[in-house]
Amino acid sequence: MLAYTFKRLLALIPTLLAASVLIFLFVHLIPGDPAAILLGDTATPEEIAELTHAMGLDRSLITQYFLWLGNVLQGDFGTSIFFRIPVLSVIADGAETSILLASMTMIWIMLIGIPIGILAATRHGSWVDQIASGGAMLFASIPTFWLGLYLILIFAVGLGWFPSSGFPSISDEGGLWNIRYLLLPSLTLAAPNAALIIRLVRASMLDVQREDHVRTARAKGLHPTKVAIRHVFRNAMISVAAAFGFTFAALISEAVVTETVFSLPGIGRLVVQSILRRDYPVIQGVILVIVCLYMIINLLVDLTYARLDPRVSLK
Amino acid sequence: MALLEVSNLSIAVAAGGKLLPVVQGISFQVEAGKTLGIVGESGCGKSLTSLAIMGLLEGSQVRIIGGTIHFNGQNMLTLSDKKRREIMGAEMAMIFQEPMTSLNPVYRVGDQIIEAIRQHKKQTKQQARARAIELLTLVRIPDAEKRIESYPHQLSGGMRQRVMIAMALACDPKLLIADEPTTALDVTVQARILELLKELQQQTGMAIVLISHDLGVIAETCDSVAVMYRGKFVEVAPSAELFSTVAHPYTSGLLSSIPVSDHEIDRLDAIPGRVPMLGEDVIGCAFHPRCNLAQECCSLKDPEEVSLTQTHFTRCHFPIGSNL
Amino acid sequence: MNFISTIQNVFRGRTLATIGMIWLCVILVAALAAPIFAPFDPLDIDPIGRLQEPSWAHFFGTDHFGRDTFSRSIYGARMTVVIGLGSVVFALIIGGLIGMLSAYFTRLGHVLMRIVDVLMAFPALLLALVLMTLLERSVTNTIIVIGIVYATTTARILFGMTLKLKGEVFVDAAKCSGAGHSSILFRHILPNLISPLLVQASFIFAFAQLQAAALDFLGLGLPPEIPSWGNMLSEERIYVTRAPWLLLFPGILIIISVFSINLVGDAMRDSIDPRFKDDIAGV
Amino acid sequence: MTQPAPLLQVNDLKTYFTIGTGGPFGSGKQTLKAVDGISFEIHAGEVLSLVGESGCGKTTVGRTLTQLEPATDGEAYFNGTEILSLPNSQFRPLRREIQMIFQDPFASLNPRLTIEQTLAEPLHIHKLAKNRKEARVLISETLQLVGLDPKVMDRYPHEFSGGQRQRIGIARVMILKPKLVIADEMVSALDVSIQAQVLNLIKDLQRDSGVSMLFISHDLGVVRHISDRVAVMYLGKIVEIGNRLEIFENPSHPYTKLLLSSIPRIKPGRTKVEDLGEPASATSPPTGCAFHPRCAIATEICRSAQPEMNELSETHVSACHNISQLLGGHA
Repeated sequence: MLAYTFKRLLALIPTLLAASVLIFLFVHLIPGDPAAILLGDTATPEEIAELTHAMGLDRSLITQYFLWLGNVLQGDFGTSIFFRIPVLSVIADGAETSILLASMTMIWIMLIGIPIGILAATRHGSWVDQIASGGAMLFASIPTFWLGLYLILIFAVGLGWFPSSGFPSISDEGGLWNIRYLLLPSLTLAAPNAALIIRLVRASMLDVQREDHVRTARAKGLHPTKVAIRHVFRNAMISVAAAFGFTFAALISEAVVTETVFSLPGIGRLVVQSILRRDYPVIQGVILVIVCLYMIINLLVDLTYARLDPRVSLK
Repeated sequence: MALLEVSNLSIAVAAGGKLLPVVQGISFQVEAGKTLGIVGESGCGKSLTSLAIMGLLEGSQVRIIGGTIHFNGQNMLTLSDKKRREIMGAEMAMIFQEPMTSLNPVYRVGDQIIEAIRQHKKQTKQQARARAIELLTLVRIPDAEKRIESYPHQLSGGMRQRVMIAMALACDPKLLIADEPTTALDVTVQARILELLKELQQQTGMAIVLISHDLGVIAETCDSVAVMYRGKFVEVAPSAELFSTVAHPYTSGLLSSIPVSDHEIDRLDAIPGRVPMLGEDVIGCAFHPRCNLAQECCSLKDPEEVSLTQTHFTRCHFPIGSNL
Repeated sequence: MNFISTIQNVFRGRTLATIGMIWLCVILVAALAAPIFAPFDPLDIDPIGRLQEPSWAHFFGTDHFGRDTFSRSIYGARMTVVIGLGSVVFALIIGGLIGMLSAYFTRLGHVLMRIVDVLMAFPALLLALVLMTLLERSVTNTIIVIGIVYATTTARILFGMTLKLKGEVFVDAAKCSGAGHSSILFRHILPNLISPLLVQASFIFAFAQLQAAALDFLGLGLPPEIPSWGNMLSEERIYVTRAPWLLLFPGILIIISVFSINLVGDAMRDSIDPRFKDDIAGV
Repeated sequence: MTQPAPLLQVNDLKTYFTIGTGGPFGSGKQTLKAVDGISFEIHAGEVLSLVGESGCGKTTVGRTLTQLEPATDGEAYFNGTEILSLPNSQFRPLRREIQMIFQDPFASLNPRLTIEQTLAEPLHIHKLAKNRKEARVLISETLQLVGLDPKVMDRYPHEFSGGQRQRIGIARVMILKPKLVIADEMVSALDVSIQAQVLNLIKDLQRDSGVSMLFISHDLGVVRHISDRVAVMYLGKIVEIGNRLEIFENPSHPYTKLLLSSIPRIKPGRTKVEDLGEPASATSPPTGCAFHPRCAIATEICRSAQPEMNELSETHVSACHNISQLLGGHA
């Protein structure tokens, strides 16, 4: 298991390197001169040229890439043009919000998605199933930001039950209770993804239900609920787990939008704002971090997958 | 009363808002310790019959539309779900055609056997485990203590079928239903599994219903045979009697269609035509379009069951070798 | 095999999917004949009649420039169709070719699929955001960017399906008849991919709508002056408390349209070859 | 006795597969010796059967000879031409003469093509028909030959039953008038009554056209019915080869005897041969004679050395160390 994990981590390196080249290229192809943006409207061409040189932007792209990569490997992602502090601390500032938001969302997804999925599958064809799967598809068709805006409108502005935007850290005044700021955002973010999980759990359970071994389980005289949980759901978890990487990617994408709607100081909003501010070092850094994270999540998904399915050997 | 008594069992498939009959009023009995073979080609309804006896048809497009199934004196079709589940896997057990897929791939084979034991018997995990090892030894799996920890994919097809048999035997069933148990296996492995089944039957005295398309398998293992064509038993007889004095042209056609390995045949006497599709109506005897002995009345009237001897029945207007 | 009976097969007994299909046809007609149906010019500004509530004159009210939201919504259908079809065609042709050729020619596949893997290491919207930043905000660029994002998934899916078909006995049989590569690829493999590709197309169409709307909302999609449902939501969101209906109508239009496409896609998926069911992504 | 040169001469054919992924990140490679050094020949007009249980490599032999799998080693001379090393472009014209019938009648026809399109394809590739009209004439002749109504050519495969599809499969092959047909388990997916019809058909076609056949099957009854000569395979090797009667009436190799004795009979009274174990896996075959763990008469040498081919008669060859013992006692 450990050896396998290590091997897989090693195997990530080429993909990561390729991704880093892409990120670097993307950011450097963005129109606009970072030095000019940094100095503002009043800067003279000389000043700009000087800064361009100081930032190393006049060197060849290849040299710049390797300089950047070398620094990144030492933990130096550069300095934010906008905040004038190291990129890594900018990212760290957003991490708390994003991690909390993601965790809460994941909990919602599990709590909503899995039971409803099981229910729909075991009552296949009934009205319960039709409402569950139809509802799931409807929720998957709602743009995240639209849902967020209306949740704010109803529950924050209208009913005043929850704060409408922002998120003070849980180490600030209010402590853990500040979590309530994340309730609406996490529900917004969970809605389309829970819908996805409902449909996935349902579909894979229906697939497993058709397999021969389920008939064997029934022939043993097991109660239908026992068959559904121990044999059908357990096996369906394999394909559900395999899709979790995909869910996570969707989560990141939608977090960008959700954090913007709720003005949460997270990594997702950081991406959008850095792009709008043309804060190149931050764009590079934050995307690299997200890609790394995504790949690690995918690796974890594969490891879980192997644990769930004994047919997959970890060699 | 026989251990298993099926009378007038009819099964239909729901398709496009219609009920298409697949099994039409079959009746048979199986005594304790005896083996009944049901033989027929694909689509004749033999597998559905076995699933109906076991009570595994529910929830599909297939349903029983008539008849009764009495097991041990109880009417299985009117029994409550709970009562029926108490019989399933305990007094009546089943093994299936596909040993590769009939075991749950994510659990160890031992755990799957233990589950079957503990479902019906109040035993601790240790007791059940000991019993599982005993069962694996009984079905001649070498290194049972080690094998109990294996996952299904680590076993060969023959070994998996042995595990299935062990699982079926977990609670000493009175009746074992074997639906094409060796069809997916190689011929040498098949020989060993069939031998095992016969020995186990001698040891336990259970009755067996063996479903197969292979007349050889049936001839070697069964006490009596029912030949099925399009949902009906066209001929029923004790094994020896059936193969020595064939009465129904279909049975005879099947026998002469088989290329055998022990003597020379230049040309097979094939049955012409094909089995009518599901829902395709045939008036009269269902076999008459393919029968070279058919006469006019065969296309008008479905033959009743006639008895040739006390134990030999057929559904034919003109049974071979009789002057009816 | 014949077209009409296939369509009947897909929609028989599926009322919701049929309604969905009808709705999509309505959208298509609205898109084609927007100038006929729209009572006002979508760009006509009326500073006096700002933020009007829905009325008989303005079914969906007016926005903060006093433009008629109903007329803008009808013109928005155009963007829905253009963006949807554009990215579907782009993704299916580019992604489909990459996937099919990669699966058939193993060596080429090693290279091409690695590139796809790297692109797939980026979450979809993130990739779209970065690419949009490189390009200017325009209709074509939005199509290209969304097309690239879904070309990767399409390539992955077609790779798997082609690999399966490549192992089919009828492909072996064609080889034994002496058929060459192009005949096997385009005569034997491609026709068997058409129906799963159609299903895939429907899901891409749906995703593209949501993705485009999100890009519009983040200010990185279509140019702001183009009346698209996403842009309407984006521009009017600050007025949500004063004029909640402004967001309601375009939002519901997006939801119903995406929902309809998903329903149709689902119905198609249910009626295709079971071999490919697992491969096709979707909601 | 001088025989004419065989139509197909296979020498020491080996087909290995690599399974698992290699490289520093892979799970380690394993070699599966599906076919491990087999030799045989087929003469004009002759039917040779390749018989064995699943995983013995019989199907791979057929697929290698039609270049569906690359051969690892060995030679195959077809009419004097070595065909295993031929590049695709040069092998293509030969495909007309070496044809293959597949097992699964449902999977072997492209569901998107009509029967006419399926049958016309080989005609166009090998330029046997100038235009559609000519092709249709040839197609309807061939369809009649396999017992189908020529009207069926406008239909799609899903409209046919298994037996009819297999007839179409036979038509696709016979339309090219091949010299050698490789039939891979061509009747094993069919019900027994249909199987008999198809077997009769293929036997008639073979006799009438004089085509040679490599008939691959696991069913010994079918094999006895159709073949002139029989080769028995076990784990990638031929263990016994001989005329039909030699194999069925006078088998010499313990594995052949086991196979024959395992067939369930309708008439009672089969001789039992002891089987000591389960078939071994092809990825880790036993040392020495691959059959020794199951063999009742295995001796020390069987565990260490691979047996040579022993000639029992001019036509009957068997690979067993204890051949002398076998010759003494009649099975």
